[in-house]
Amino acid sequence: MHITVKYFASLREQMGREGDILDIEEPIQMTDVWQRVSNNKPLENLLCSRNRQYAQWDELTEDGDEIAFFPPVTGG
Amino acid sequence: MHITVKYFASLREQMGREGDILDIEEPIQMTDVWQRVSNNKPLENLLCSRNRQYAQWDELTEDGDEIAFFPPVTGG
Amino acid sequence: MKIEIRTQDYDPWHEISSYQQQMSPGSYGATAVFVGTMRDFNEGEDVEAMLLEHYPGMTEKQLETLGQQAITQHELLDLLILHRVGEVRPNDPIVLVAAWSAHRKASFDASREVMEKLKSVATFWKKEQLGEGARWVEKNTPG
Amino acid sequence: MKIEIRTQDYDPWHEISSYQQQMSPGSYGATAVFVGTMRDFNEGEDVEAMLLEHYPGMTEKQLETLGQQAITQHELLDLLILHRVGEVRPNDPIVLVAAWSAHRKASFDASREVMEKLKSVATFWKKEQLGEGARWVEKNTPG
Repeated sequence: MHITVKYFASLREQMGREGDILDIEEPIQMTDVWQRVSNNKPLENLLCSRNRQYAQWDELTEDGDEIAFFPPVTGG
Repeated sequence: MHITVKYFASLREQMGREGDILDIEEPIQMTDVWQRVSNNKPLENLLCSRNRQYAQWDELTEDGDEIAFFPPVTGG
Repeated sequence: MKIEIRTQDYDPWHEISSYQQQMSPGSYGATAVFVGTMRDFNEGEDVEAMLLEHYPGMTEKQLETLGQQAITQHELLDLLILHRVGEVRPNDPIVLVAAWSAHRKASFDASREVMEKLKSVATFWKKEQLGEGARWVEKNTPG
Repeated sequence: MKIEIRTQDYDPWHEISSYQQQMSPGSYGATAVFVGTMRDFNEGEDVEAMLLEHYPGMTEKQLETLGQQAITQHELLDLLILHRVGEVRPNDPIVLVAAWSAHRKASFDASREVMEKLKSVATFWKKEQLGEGARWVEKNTPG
């Protein structure tokens, strides 16, 4: 199954790319997605979303999901 | 001593005039001013000011004072 | 700070925009505004017009005082208060309060506080013209 | 309700005035507005420009949701939310929230609540351009 991963703001700059497309065998948790794309970097001060809604870190991905990781928001 | 008395809004209409000028012998309380101009009507739901500041009903008038009586305010 | 009692209809958005011109660009981060507009309906009846009376001399002084207090207490960068008097028609703006500050909390707090004080202390009175007859408004809607 | 993310500079007072045209005259008694404007100074440093990033698709949906909630909860007559993205200059408006209601309490409550929710949940990020270098804003000023 395929999932799309996006990065925003300072995280996008740190990652050096806007996103990734992952091919995974079975549903994995958001934390596992992060481990894969970051090479096991610690999860510091990050938020995540799944299909454009805030997600829990233990939520499981499904085929076709759009996942995103980003720092705390600072709009308004 | 002379004091000016003004009426506003519904009270002005009830009094049938915008104001009065009183000639009094000595300082009297705001309640006494009201008794004089209203022919002893009861003090119902009225506010008073003395020299354009809200006043207490037992406050004493001085020569040259501008007194006003009016209903609760409804601006804004 | 600018405080005015107006006898003519005014455009609140134009007033804010124009007043803002004299402020230092980039100095304020927050503007909170309240505009009170005349409705054509109140307490179950259609209202055709309204007469707004005030106490010349006293009302202006009250607004100046409460405006100055708001600026000092909330460290506002600026404050604009306009209030209409005379004959007012439905859809006419009655009151405008605009508060400028560095950050949002101050302008939010100040604009609301100024409105509540204005409504509870400032010597204005409203008389509504109905289809048949007229009535003095006896109290304000709770804030 | 109108909700837009803008890539170009806009005049908040003109936007409100123009949006208000389609509302029924005499129907609203209260309008509460907040405008957040870019300052040329933040956390002790001069800021020359700002880059405002968002999550296309997600941010719009968030604003729609919180706007609808505010309308329902406060029985608003209407609501307008604009938010700037892209390169912003000092004195440019960033966010505009305008809430219309029959009486003042609802519009005051709603405009502030929408702003607080927008700042705490909506996926926008600010990067400040200083004289030398740039920095991502790490957190918002408390409300």
